[in-house]
Amino acid sequence: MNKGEISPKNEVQHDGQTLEINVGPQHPSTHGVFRMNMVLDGETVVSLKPVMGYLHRNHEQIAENMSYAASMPYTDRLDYFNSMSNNFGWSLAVEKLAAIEVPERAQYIRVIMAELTRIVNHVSVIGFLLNDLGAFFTPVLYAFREREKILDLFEEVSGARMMCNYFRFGGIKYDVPQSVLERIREIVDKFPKFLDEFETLLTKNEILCMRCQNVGVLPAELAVNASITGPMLRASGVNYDIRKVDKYSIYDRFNFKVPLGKKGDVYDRYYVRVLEIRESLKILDQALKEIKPGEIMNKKMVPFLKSPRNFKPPVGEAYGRVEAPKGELGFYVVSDGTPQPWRYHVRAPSFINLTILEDLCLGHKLADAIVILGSVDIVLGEVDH
Amino acid sequence: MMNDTYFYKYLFIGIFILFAIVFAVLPVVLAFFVAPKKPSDIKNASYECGLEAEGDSWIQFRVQYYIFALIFVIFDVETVFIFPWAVSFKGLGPEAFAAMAVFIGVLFLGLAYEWKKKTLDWE
Amino acid sequence: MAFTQNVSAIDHGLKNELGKKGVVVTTLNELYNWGRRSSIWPMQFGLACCAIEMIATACARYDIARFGAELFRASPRQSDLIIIAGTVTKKMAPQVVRLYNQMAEPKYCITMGACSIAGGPFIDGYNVLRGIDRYIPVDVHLPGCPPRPEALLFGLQELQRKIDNQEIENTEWYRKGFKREYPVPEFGPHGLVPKYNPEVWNPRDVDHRKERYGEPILIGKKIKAPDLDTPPAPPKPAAPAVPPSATAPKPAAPPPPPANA
Amino acid sequence: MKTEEIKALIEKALPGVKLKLVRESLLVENAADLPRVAKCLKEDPALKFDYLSSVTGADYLTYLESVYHLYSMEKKAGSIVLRARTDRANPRLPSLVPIYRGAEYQEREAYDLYGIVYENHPDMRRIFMWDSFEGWPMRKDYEQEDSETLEAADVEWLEKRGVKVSDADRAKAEELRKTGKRAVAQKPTGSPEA
Repeated sequence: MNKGEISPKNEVQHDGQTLEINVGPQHPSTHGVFRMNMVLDGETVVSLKPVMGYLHRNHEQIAENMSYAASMPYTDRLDYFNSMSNNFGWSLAVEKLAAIEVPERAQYIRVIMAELTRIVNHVSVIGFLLNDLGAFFTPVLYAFREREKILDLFEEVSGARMMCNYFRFGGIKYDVPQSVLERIREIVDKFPKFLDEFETLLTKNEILCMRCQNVGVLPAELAVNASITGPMLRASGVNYDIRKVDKYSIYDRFNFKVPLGKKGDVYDRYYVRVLEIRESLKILDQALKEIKPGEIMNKKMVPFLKSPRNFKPPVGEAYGRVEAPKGELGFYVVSDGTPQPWRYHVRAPSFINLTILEDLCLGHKLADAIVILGSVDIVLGEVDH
Repeated sequence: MMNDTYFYKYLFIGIFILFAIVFAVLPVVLAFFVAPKKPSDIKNASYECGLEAEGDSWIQFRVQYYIFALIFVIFDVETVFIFPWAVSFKGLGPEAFAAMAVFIGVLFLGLAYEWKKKTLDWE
Repeated sequence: MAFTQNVSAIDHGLKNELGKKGVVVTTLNELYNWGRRSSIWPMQFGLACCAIEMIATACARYDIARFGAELFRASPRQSDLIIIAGTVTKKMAPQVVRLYNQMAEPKYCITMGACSIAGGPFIDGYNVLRGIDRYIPVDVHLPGCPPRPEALLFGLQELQRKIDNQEIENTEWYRKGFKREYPVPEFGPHGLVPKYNPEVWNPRDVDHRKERYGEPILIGKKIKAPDLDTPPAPPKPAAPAVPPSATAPKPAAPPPPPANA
Repeated sequence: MKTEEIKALIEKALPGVKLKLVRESLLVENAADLPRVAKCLKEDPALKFDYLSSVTGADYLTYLESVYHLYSMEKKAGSIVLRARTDRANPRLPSLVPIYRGAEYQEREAYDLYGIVYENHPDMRRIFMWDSFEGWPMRKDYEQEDSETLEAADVEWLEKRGVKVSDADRAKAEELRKTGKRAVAQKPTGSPEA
């Protein structure tokens, strides 16, 4: 029974004996506790079975036994690189379920925070991709230097560096003072200089081009059929960005391009992420110009801030999705009128982007398989939710 | 008669080599006596990313690894011979150059043969 | 690792006095501990969100290199400290215990973050181990979710203080018959077998969590399923803040079938 | 495209299919023709729902349900939600992997957490829990183990490895084994003393 008529598994012929190894849960370049059960012939990957579940922390079971607002801090720990985007997804889903409007200023602040996390995520991913390519930790030092600046902003705005728990249903928790907006403006102005420095080091780099071009090519129709989303999909040339398709929140007010790749190999994924940072900077620029003072919380939802347990949305179901830096992050929630949701499901982008990891790695060398996994950009808190 | 300081120079080298050997071997020997030894069967099991290693690692590898190593050794030894000639190149006359040219030519034939037989490209 | 207070055999005042004169007086103990405390090599082993804070600590701004611990060794054979950064799930616990066993003596363990100390926010999960100290001895507990990089540096200093106070005579790894091996748990039908290692950890007699928070939040409260089939009644024009659940009262749901195996 | 129009279009294309409208989603009455409906949604020139966003298992006490969210990447068109229901005792649903490769891991997750077996799925195994795990943990009546009390199996395992077990624990484990019950962390759903 093949895996779908798009790509029957191409058997790699091999003469010597094959070696079965576990690139296992504790490994410097599996980005967390992810295990690949590889069969190698010499150095060529013959078969690759991902094994997950080492960080399955039962987020859905816990969320089904807690009130809606109580699982907001749990969404921070889903994809722990960008907590604001996870909050965005969960608040969108519940606002769709209970038909709650969000005031203007809160929408702008939400977009600003989501785009800042996209920058943090893409910069860190490029750093870790280079880490897998052998440039041990130097690009990560550059990337984390920029990440620290943005984390200081998150800390000042929401109180925590990584786990912001900042969004509420119908708005956001704290207002952003003007001084912080100035500092965001500063960072947005200075970031392109850092990005140029990063690019001159990397984009034309001989080793990066040799090791990443034509490696792990993902054809467009396999990507669509395997529900791949995010930069991986756009690197294969499919123009699908939920900010442009759903136009959720106020993304239709900003004009920004959706960068597309041509071949869908590791180099395209790297370069699409670099271009996406530039687009995010453009969105931030426009948002900072257009933001006006106003209230940040929907009047009807303020009483529920103090007592989240008597927030009882009407019986029904809703599916809110958002363009998280790793792909389409969706929250499917069914409510039965009680303070706890009846069913809470997370559509985790990096979990589904791993479906075709074996197709990408077959026939490549072991070192390339590690680089391909780095380009898929997985975070285990979200893969195992 | 060589003056007797001629051999002193070798004395320095001798002491230096001796010190190098001692400096390298001493920590290993010290560790053998001082380091704590607490063997246990879980500790002695082979490490494979935290899992129990199943399947043995003594497998027949592809022959290409061996051929590549062989080719490397041949041309490495060749360069060993070329070095003294290259160092004293000026002092030797044209006949030394001719002799070395023959030597390098023969080995070049070997390289051309391997190139044509495609043993060099790594599938 | 037993914690033994090691008051230096040399009088402190005398040491300072001689120090001013340029004479360094020390004991073999201090020398031995000084060497080991300033070069603790942690194992490159991150589980979840705390691992990202650990990487941030190893990066330029918080710089763990100032404490001699910046060389993260990938394999347990070359590391003397395992920082368990993140949620230890029941599926991952055997690997963590095997890694701890495979480390060379003398070895230390820091549990970073509320999850590895005692389950953290995910304590009620069916696949979450309530703390790794059920299977291996832990030297420094580092609370926080995730603990800030400075907190990790403080935890490292705390461990260094602990190493300072060790004595060569009665440290464990030099004693003759001392068994330093912790059995690796196995996968059982509903969780790990054994649930904890009685030699290393025993449950408290009083469950403070029940006292403070009452019944844990686990499954077992919902008896009636939402009825999505009947279309929702149109919301009344002057709908209050949240329209009350408008479905017609349904007859009580049939008693659910017996619990599965 | 409103859900009613899509429903009409499918019923025109596949006469034998019975569809029911459940709150803007289409319930496929007879689960067997779920693949046919999905293939029709995917290939129909007017619809072209070629992107399966998410597959979700759900437990409604009297039945298990599998919810599919479909989008069209070509036409950038909004979502259509398919539902398929199966009983709890022997939950079986046709797998959508031959049509949408993206459903592979999500169906394995629904199998692992709810026990819904998807027929002709290429690799029907648990994805999160270990293979020797019994029971379906996300069902509403799953009995979670109480990880504070040692059971007979634990005590015997420990003794085999020479770990001393206090006799209080051993007595408790023995008494638990006599009653044949498991150390359960909380009461299952719907049990009388819930």
